[in-house]
Amino acid sequence: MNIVFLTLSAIMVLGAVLAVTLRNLVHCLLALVVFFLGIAGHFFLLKADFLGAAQILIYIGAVAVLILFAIMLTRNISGTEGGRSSLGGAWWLGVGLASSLAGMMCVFVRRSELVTKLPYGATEEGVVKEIGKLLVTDWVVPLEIMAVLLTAALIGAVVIALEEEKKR
Amino acid sequence: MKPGLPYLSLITFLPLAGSLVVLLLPKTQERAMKVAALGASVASLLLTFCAWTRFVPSAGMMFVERHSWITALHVDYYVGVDGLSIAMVFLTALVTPLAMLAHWKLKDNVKLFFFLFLLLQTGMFGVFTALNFFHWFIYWELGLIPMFFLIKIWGHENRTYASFKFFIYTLAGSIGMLVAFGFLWMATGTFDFVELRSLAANGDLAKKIAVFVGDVNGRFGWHWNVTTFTSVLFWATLVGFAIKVPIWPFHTWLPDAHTQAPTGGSMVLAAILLKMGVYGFLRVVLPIFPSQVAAHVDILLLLALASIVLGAFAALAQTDFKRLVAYSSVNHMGYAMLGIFATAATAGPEMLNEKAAALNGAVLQMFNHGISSAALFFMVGVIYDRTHTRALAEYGGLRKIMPIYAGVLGITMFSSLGLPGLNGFVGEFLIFKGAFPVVTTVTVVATIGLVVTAVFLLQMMQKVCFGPLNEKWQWLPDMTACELFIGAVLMLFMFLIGIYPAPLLDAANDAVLALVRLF
Amino acid sequence: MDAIYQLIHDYCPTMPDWLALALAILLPIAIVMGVFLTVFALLTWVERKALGRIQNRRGPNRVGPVGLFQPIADGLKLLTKEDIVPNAADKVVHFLAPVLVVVPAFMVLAVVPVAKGFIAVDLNIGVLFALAVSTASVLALFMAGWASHNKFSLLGAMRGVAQVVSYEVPMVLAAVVVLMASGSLSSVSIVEAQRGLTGWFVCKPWGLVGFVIFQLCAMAEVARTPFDLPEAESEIVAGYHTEYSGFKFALFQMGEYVAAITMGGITVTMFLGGYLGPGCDLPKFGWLISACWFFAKLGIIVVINIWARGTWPRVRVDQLLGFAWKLLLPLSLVNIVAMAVWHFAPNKLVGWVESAVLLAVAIVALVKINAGQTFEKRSYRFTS
Amino acid sequence: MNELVKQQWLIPFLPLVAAAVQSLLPRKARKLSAGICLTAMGASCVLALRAFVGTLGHHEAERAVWNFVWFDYGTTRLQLGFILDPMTAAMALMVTFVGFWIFVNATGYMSDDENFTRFFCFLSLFAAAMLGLVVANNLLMLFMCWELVGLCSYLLIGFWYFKPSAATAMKKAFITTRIGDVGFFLGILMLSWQAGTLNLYDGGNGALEQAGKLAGLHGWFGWSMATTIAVLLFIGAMGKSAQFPLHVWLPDAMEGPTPVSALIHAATMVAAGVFMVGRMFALFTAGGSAEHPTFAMDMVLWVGCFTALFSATIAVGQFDIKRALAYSTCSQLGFMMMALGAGGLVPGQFHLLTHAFFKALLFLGSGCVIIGTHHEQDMRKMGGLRKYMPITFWCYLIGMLALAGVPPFAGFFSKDEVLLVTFQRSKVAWGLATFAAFLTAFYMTRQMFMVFAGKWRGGHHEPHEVRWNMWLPIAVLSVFAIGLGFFGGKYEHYLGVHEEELHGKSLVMGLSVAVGAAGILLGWLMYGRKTMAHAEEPDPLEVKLGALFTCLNRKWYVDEFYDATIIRATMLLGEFWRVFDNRVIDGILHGIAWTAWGVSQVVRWVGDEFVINGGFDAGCEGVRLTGREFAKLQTGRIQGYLRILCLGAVILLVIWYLK
Amino acid sequence: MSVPLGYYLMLGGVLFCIGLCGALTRKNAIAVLMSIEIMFNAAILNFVVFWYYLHNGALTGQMFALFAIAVAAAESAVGLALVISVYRHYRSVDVDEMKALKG
Repeated sequence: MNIVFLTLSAIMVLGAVLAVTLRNLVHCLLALVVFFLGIAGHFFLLKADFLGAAQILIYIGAVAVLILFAIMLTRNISGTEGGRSSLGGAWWLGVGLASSLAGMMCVFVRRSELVTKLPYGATEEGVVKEIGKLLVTDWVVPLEIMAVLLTAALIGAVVIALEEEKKR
Repeated sequence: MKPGLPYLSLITFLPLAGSLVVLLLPKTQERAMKVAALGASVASLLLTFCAWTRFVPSAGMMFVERHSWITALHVDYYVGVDGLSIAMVFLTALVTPLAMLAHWKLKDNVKLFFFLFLLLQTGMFGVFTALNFFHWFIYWELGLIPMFFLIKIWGHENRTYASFKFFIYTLAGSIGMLVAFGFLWMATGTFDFVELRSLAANGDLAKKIAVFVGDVNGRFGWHWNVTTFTSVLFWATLVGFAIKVPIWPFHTWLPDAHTQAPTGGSMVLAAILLKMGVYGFLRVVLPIFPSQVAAHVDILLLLALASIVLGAFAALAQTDFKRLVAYSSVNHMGYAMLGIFATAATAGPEMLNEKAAALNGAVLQMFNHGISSAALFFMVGVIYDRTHTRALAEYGGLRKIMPIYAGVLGITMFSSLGLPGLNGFVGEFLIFKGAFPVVTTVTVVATIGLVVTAVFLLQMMQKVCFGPLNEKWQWLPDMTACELFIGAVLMLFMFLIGIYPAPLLDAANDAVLALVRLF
Repeated sequence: MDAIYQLIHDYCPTMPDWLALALAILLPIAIVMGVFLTVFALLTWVERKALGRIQNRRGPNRVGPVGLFQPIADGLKLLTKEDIVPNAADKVVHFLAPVLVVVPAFMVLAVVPVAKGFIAVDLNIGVLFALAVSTASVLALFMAGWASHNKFSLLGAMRGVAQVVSYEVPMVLAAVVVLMASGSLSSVSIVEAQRGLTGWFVCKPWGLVGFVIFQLCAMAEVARTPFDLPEAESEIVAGYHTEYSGFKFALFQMGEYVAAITMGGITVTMFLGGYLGPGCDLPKFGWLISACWFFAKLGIIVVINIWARGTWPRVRVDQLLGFAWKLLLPLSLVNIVAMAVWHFAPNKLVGWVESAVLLAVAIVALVKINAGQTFEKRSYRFTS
Repeated sequence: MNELVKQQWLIPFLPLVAAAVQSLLPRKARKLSAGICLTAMGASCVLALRAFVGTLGHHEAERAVWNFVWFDYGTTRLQLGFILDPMTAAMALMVTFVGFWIFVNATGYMSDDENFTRFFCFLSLFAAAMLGLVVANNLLMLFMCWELVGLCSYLLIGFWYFKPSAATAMKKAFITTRIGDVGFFLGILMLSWQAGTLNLYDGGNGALEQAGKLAGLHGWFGWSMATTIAVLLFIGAMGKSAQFPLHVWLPDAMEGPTPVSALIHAATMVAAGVFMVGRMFALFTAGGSAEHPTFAMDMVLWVGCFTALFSATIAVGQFDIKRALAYSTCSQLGFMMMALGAGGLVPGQFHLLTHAFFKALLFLGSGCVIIGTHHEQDMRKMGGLRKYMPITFWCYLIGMLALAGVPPFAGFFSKDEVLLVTFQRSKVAWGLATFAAFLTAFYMTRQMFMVFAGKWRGGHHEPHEVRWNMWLPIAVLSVFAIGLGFFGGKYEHYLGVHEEELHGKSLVMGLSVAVGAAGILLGWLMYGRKTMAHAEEPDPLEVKLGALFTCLNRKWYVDEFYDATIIRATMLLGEFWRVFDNRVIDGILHGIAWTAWGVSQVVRWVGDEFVINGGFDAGCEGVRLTGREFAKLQTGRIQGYLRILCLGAVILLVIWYLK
Repeated sequence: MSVPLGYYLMLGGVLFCIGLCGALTRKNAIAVLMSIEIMFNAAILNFVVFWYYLHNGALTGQMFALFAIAVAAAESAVGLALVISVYRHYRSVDVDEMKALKG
């Protein structure tokens, strides 16, 4: 089974790296979409299929489109945008920091006793029904707050983007 | 009015409410302000009258209200009135509205003036009704601050000097008192006058102080002995009140404060603020430190004597009208103090009636002096408003152009002189009757004061009203209706108490007897 | 997939596990692909025949007996055509766009229960998976439009994205009603929930409204008939696939039509009771009869689409979006409320009457509110 | 008798009410005011008569007392009370009767004065006070009325307040009497302390009834308690009845209108002192007997005798008609006191009564003279008034003869009694007294001749006779001046004091007549034979005596002596204490204030300047600089912040790892 | 099915660092936002991983992930809106130019 895991992770990492390094933003976006698919795949692997579907629906369906819109609205003026601009030292600093952080994380994970832990038995069916019930009973407050948050974000985004229109 | 009505709190805080109303009124409505202020204090006068009619002398503390306030310090809002203070409450309620009325024609910043006046009245009511040192001291200071501003803002030439001297002098005294009561609290754990009195009566107070001093010595390794400690407490409290009374060496603030204070201010200052000092002796010093008072009685008598005789002589040599009247106040207060110290002069019950007479006389003297000094200062104020000078030399023969004024001034002068038939005599007679058997020599010397008082008052009368008319004052108008009303009210009380002082004395008698039995 | 895996093991236990697993995965995919591609080809033929019939002409009848082989002919034609790629185009994105159009379409088929027991993957979040994947097609549209670096294609892509995004929301909400009724996300259990004579959801008041909304959204999703603005020939040539030719164009066409079929399949499973029909429970041939029922209902949906394509005029962009946001969305919300009312009503009849009344009132109110907007007269700026 | 005593309070009350009403009347209600005053006085006179008749009936001295409670203090109560006994009745009758006629005269005398109503108000107030004093059974009430009488004399002396001399006179009168009153007050205190009550007669335990007990106790200076109290009370009497040391105010009191002088400084007020001593006679004599009398009695005797002689000498040298009469009153009072001191209660009181009548007569006469001569008071500017004012002359003559002690007149009987009693007591005093009697006769005749004989030495307009309301009273009084003498004997019986037979009666009587005649003869010799020609002419006596005469005229320089000593001393004391207050006590206060201010300056300069400001400012500067440095970090570039963030995270992880 | 937990955690960590590196180095604001999205997803992956391995029955892990996704979506929406409005103002989305809040 870890073959599937390995391939999926490889695809994901590749997608992430490309998303970060590609010069053409649209290509970065595609790499990002691949990365999102990879994450969704992992969710399915981990038997969290509701989450996987949600991930696809939200990220690929909405966020990717959003980013696309953003690129479209800002891209045609700035021309071809260099992925790795000649930031010089600053660029190396970034990469250096990130890699050192990654290395340290791996070392810690390895040293912590969780590493060899194996998953529990198969999860029973009806996880979605369970989630639904939980959402409405224990987690009803976060749900309501999330509703408020999303509405606020919606209105906020519209107002911010729109505002410029009127001004001009 | 159902009996449960909290009379004293109402009386005390009605002026405060009035002052707030005055504050809220718009600046232009000066007339409304005056009416509001007067209304508040007259209302409290009516309440005082109701309280007086319900007052049962033999019942000890009346109208008692006790609510726990700061439980940590065993401090509670404890208010009550007995024979000693009912007269004073009535005096405050009577004189303050009259003092306000004296300023009916006030023009500059009326709002502040009446606000301060009502605040002052609250302070005064508080002092006479409070029975717990804590909020008594608050009222004591509350009585001080408005007076300072009254002198400072509406005073005459060098008012700054006078107001500062008055304020800091009295404050210094009261700080001594505060410290003393602090120690008392530490020793006994209570601020309550009545409790302290009962402790002192059955000797526990001394024991507790001894215990307290013992463990203080133990803890800090000092070695105070108990008697000096208690006498230090006693002297601190005594000086605090002595300054306020004022007794002879501490009296120099009074003439300055009076000469510079506005008419209403000096009326209230003379009539009531001085009595707070004497009342302090009656309520605090005598009951709580009976043994100390008895021990130091001869020095105290000497001081009282000094106030009488030296006060009178100093008055003799005054050229300023108000300073003269101020010194006369020192003199009269001297009599009251003589009466009080006489009670402490001999222990034991055989002189009971004499001591009771002296103390009754003192209480009566406080009330009478309140009335007559208020009237006298008002009279001075009346001329000062017209002539703007207080030098006696410049006056003369006012009787020709101001007959009514001369008449009222005459009656007031004779009342403060102690002419029988007027209120002054009854008080002085009782004091002398009581003090004579107890401290004969001091009383005989004090009679000199009687003569000298007559001399300087008549001298004043002669310089002001009799003799040739000073042509500068040709046009002086006589007393207006409002001024005459104030004079008439005060004169009414002078005649009333002069002829029939029973109601006042009956009220005070039981409390006085209780106090006298302490010695 | 597990069932097949068991099947394989029973018949040929000797086969190694991984091979069995691979087979279990590949076999259903092959079957599904095969079945639905033939249905696709059939669909193009039927559409052209029906359109001809509507427009009072014969439609393709030269190739094969009644023009049956016309689709094959088209396919061959497109395969052999030259694949032109504009030089300013973004090569990678241009190439990927058609792929991304087809992939979601087929992925959705995985969860459609063709017949009793015949379902590619019985995910217990089946419907959600289908909806999620269908949103992915948006991306493809846009990439196609953007990659061809052509004003018209970009404009078409923009319209397409706006349309798909704004119709997605009412569609999902309409589906919610079905999920509430069936209590589960897996398509098989939804179908099972519609057993009984009048069990089909479409027979319920809220079911009917939900079916209408879902159907309209599906058409918009696939950009057909009244909502085919993205490749409105008269205005913007061919929309986002103007710059495509040859096999990529074929893929686009395949993607669209397969999407139409899959949307029809989902509508059937959710509202028309999937493979349920009078004879579907027979032991031996039950699955065959259920398959027939399924494909019959699918046919009806497809015919409706073609019919709508033939008769309805094209809708303007602002009317399109207004219709979605201002009418369908509120209606679907009210529908959910009606379903709740129906569900908690004391007995069937009361529940029926109440939800029906509620929905009727809602429809009338919404139509009245939007009266002003819906099909008002068009104003020309430049001509008088 | 007992119900009569219950109406006793009415006698003083009526004039009091009249005074109250009059004080409210406006200035121009002259007639009404006079009317009220006179009716009130008349009514109380009738009441006094009724009371007098009431007391006549009983043969031995009957006494009725009515006490009421004034107020309670301590466990006891303070009482006041009224008394009705022969002495009170007689005195009250005399005061009201004489007062009434003086009021009648006053209406004429004050007719042209604009403060007419206020004058009569004061008069009725005075009457009320005097009567209150007379009927009081309680020493406190007596003292209160005593002071009120002093007040009224103050107001009436200073009636013409615009005259500076009147202003000082009124003040002087009040203060001198006040000094006396202090003694009286101390006496009252002592009595109330020792006797427990101030009621004179209270059914057995009144103050006077305890005189015997008091005599037994020890008082001050070795005297018995009764004596000390008596001495103190006598000091009060000295002040009020103008005895030697405190007599200075009486002559100056002449500044007031003449009816006032007549009423107050002749008949009633000055007599109050004598009356009080008479009232308290039991106290004075307690502890001693005729042979060795108590110190108090001796004191009274010698003070009285000396005053009589002393003021008689001064009277001789006076030019002002009223001052002469004033000094004669002084000496007559001296006689009364001497009589009382000698143990003769009855002679003293009887002389008091008779003296009241003829001295009032003389004063009113002088009032008529003054009005007649248009307010001329200096005898040198008068003369020859016999022609112009016959009625006044005859009445004045009767008054003079009575005073001089010529036999048929009242004066002779009463003075004779006095001399007789003094004779019993001590020959020296008797001798001095007879010489004083001689001087009395002399100065009265001097006055008669200077005023009525010779020719008018006054200014241009002639004197005129006064109206009826002026001369009628003196006529009536002159009748009594004659008639009253004969009641001498009965008065003794009336008072119920039985004197034992006195020896040497005929010697004393003869000598007194002789002395009176000699005085008149000498007066005639000096002034009658050759009356003065014009005002400026020196007084014949002055020619004779020279320096001694001026000394007499200037009242033996007693006033100047007092001014120089006592008054200056008090003023100096006052000045000393005023300066003491300003300089010493305020000095101390200012000193404290300055030191406090100084300390605060030092603390401010040292403490704040260096320690706090310096250190604090430096600290602030440092903080500000470091602040500027850190600000540079904030580049605004988000990524910069992110980098720092990660750097921090990495470092933390390293640390966590290494630990 | 027996992939040990450690692998997933390392995977999450690596992805997170890639996102971080992107955020640090990219000049374009939208690129930065994308890399932030990557970091978000790495975190959410961890949630699910922890839930899967340690869940003993409770679905909290999934719930957390669900809510995290929602928040991430909201965040990106607002972020992009901001970028657009900033773009209108600056005419460029270069992160370095947005220095208005310089200290």
